[in-house]
Amino acid sequence: MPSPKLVSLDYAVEMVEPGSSITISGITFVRNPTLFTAALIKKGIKDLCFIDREPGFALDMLAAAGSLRCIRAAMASFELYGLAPNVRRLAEEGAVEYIEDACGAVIAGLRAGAQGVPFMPARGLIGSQLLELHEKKWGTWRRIRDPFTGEELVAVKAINPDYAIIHVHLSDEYGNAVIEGPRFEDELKIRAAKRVIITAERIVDWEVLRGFKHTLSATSIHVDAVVHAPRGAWPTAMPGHYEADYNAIKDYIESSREGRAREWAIKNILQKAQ
Amino acid sequence: MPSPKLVSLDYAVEMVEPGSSITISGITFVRNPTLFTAALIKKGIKDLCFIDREPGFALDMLAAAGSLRCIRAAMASFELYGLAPNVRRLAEEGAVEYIEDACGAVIAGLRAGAQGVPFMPARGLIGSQLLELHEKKWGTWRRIRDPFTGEELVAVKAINPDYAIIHVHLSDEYGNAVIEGPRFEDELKIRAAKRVIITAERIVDWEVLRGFKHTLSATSIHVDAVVHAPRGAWPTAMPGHYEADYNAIKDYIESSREGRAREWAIKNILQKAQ
Amino acid sequence: MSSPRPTDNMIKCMADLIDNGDVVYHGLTSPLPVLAMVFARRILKRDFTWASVIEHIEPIVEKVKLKPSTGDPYVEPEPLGILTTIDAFDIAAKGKLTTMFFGAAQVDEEGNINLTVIGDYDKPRVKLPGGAATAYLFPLVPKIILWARHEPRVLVRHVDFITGPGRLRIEKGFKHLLCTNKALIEFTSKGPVLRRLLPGASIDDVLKSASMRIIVPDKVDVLEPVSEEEMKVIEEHDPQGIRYLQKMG
Amino acid sequence: MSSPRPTDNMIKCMADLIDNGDVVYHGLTSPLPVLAMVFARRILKRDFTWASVIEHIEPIVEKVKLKPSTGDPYVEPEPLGILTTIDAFDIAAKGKLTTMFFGAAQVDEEGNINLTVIGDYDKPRVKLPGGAATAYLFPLVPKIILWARHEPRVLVRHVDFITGPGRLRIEKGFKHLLCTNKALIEFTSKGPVLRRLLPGASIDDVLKSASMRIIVPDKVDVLEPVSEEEMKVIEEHDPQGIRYLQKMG
Repeated sequence: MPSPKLVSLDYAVEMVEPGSSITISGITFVRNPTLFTAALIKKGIKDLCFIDREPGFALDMLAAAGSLRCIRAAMASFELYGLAPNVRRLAEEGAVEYIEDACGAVIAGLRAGAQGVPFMPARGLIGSQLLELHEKKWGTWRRIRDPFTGEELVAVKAINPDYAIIHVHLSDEYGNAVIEGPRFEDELKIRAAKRVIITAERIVDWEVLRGFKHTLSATSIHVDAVVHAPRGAWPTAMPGHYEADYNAIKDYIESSREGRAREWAIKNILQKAQ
Repeated sequence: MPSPKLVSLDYAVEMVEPGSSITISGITFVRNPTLFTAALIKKGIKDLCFIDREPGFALDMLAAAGSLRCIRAAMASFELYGLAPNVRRLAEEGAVEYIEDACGAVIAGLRAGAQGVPFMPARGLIGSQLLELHEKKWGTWRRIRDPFTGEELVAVKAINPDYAIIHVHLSDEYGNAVIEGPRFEDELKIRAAKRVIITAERIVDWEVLRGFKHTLSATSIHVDAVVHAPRGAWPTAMPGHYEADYNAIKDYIESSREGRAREWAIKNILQKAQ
Repeated sequence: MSSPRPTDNMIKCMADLIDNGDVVYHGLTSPLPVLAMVFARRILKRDFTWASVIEHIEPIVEKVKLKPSTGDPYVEPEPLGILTTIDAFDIAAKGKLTTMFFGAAQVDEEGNINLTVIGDYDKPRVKLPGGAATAYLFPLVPKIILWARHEPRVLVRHVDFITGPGRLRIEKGFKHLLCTNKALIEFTSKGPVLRRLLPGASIDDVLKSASMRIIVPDKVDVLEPVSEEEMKVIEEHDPQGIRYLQKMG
Repeated sequence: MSSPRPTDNMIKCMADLIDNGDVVYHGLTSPLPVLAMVFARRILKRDFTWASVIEHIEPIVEKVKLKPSTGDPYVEPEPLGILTTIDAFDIAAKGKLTTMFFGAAQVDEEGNINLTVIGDYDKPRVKLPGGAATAYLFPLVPKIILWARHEPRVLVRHVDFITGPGRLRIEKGFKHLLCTNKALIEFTSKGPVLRRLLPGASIDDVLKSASMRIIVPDKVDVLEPVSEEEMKVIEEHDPQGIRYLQKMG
């Protein structure tokens, strides 16, 4: 087991290079790495390409802070509060390249990335106008034939983000980590990304993990840095630990209307944690 | 949650049609569905095609009973006791079609089967003479080009066995089931097979599963029948429940030398359980 | 207790489309599907498998409680276990995920839906939240239940952008249904056919409030309005009236 | 306590090939690799990641105890968690599984190995157990440590069947090593090169007991025999002498 990877939040944030591609854990209002994201936008990171299946809160924080060059997602929603407010603004202004993806295709691309193969065949997708855009505009999907039967399928190019930022329930200092409850694609993201930063509610000794009878969501082999981040998903939900704080989310949306979403996040997420 | 699927061992055994393809849980001497296999050979099932990555004990029982038309495996070993004795005999006599596979390719084929796509791209494999055999003799692998970069890869045809027989730690009567400890490819097999029979050490109420914070190895959606089978993996190991019984395994090998392996299995596995 | 509104009748109409043996999945921004699943299980006693974007398989239905997100794990507590979306979509790839709900910003006569953009993709008049699973699941799921507001700009002749291809579904013989706050419509090879009126809606109203041309057959069913007892169950799961934020009336 | 036999020295020789930072995986029928991993961790204090066909990542090394199967979970108790073989092989596909052991029925001058068949595939003289992960991992793992009996019919000029392609590894610049009960041999673009003699073996012996042509460089190292203390550790993990069933002497 090579050397420990437990680092400070500031140290881990410095690992993320401007201009790189990034994916994060969770969906809309569940298990987003909000503390890490707040630290990223405080640093003033720029030109990130963001990719995820159904992101929400933390994506919008990055959008609000002007940190993004492109967004690739199957849906970017604040659900009953409407489209993620800052994402919508950037997309409608044309201030960001917006690549609309499809859930099954994001999963296929992450699977290819995780397995170390350059593409993944997928069913579905044919008939949607998204197929034309992905084939011709973005080069991310391509119609292929099954080499055995000739059946038409879609090949999705492997997705290998430069960074995956994954918030988990517990991790040891080596990155052996456990996610409880819904996993979403986080275990694929951990395997598909070139570098993985784990933020964890709890840092535990090996002894807590031993005897654990299930697969680890991440192992030391996959992980580059571990950050202790209690309440590191607030105001999104951390299943088993805390619920989504919809009042805070509404407050964030209100701040967005006034163009103060970045300040809201730094003040309410980052400064409160310190 | 559709109707319960808990059936008797005899009933489940009758589900398996002669001439079909079959895969089972575990590896060499771990978590084989031996009780079910013993009942299958007692019934006198014929012409099965067996597929697995690193099978051992239960495969050899089927070989001993003359139940097999073909064997496809990356390794069929009794480890320090040598090659699976009855498999070796059949293979050397040419009494069975023997398709030697490779671990990574079996995984790729099961992945395709589980995902509902007709093939899976895989790395590795190129350079081995197995590639020629799979391409030309069996039609199971094919060299392809990545549609995005032109890189040469191997496409492995989807593996969708007619039946997967999976021995698990616990299941409810609907087939919501949990495997503890090593999984091997069993969760893929459950998803790749056309019909799934679960044999379980324990049948539990829903209430035992609730609050369980991890993915289920199988759900009611995947499973066709559930059989209560305490000690259903003996003499192979059931992690957390019982160890491999190497004395019994040696006894089986001894019986094989005398051509009595089938009788040994029926007597020691099936009759003892009843 | 309040009296039922069109939203509540719509929930009942959607619930009735769930059959015994179905494997049902709902996504994000889906308060009506969640309540339809509750209604189908608790009131109609339909025996189906409950799966969702929350990844909780078979939660305790009695404890389901709406929140502003239908991806929130606390909406569907105490599941039997986790069924990942990855796993659910693989089940879909094999045709075993039988029933799925989709909201839509536009639906057209072929049953195509648009969740991507109003206007041109590169110069959007309105950016929509995105199709999520639409493009992937439309060709795979045997029964899709769309839900949308019954308005001319929603029920259109041709969508601005085909996120989910309806025609392909009809060619495959899949069930392709639309619940609005006025009617249940089925997409067929001949076009959208009116199957059921919701309480209070007339055929005339259904036709006039849509840009799409809806076929009216000889026999059109009328939904029995949500009863007091049924309303009690809906309110038990959504005491705050989150369902009305969908603005279906 | 017994005195060390060639098998024990071979274990030490294999252990010394594990470096700090390696991610090491062993398969079935691998008593010598398991003991080499124990030796590397406990005696040589090498800091590597332990993975295996058992799917137990980082077991408590002090508690490792050989059994007739090296796929038996009770061989490597109390792991940190499960790392599936699927996951380990994906790690391999990315070049991050650094070190793997393979036994071989035949090894040839190019470092090709045969685990498939002696004779013709369709009319086997001897059916071998199968290559398992060989064909998949040979092109992927940066350091492979083969182990085999030092005999003319094992160390051959050309294998009967190429289960794992050695030449491809050498072309890629991967480490490709062979531990026998007499020597450590490294496969290079010029052929197999003798790197180390095991205690008691002579260069002459090494060359005469092989059909493959082995290159002898100016400098050949000699392995320090297993010490009493080291032997104590090996025996602690294999009190029954299961390792000797591999018939390496």
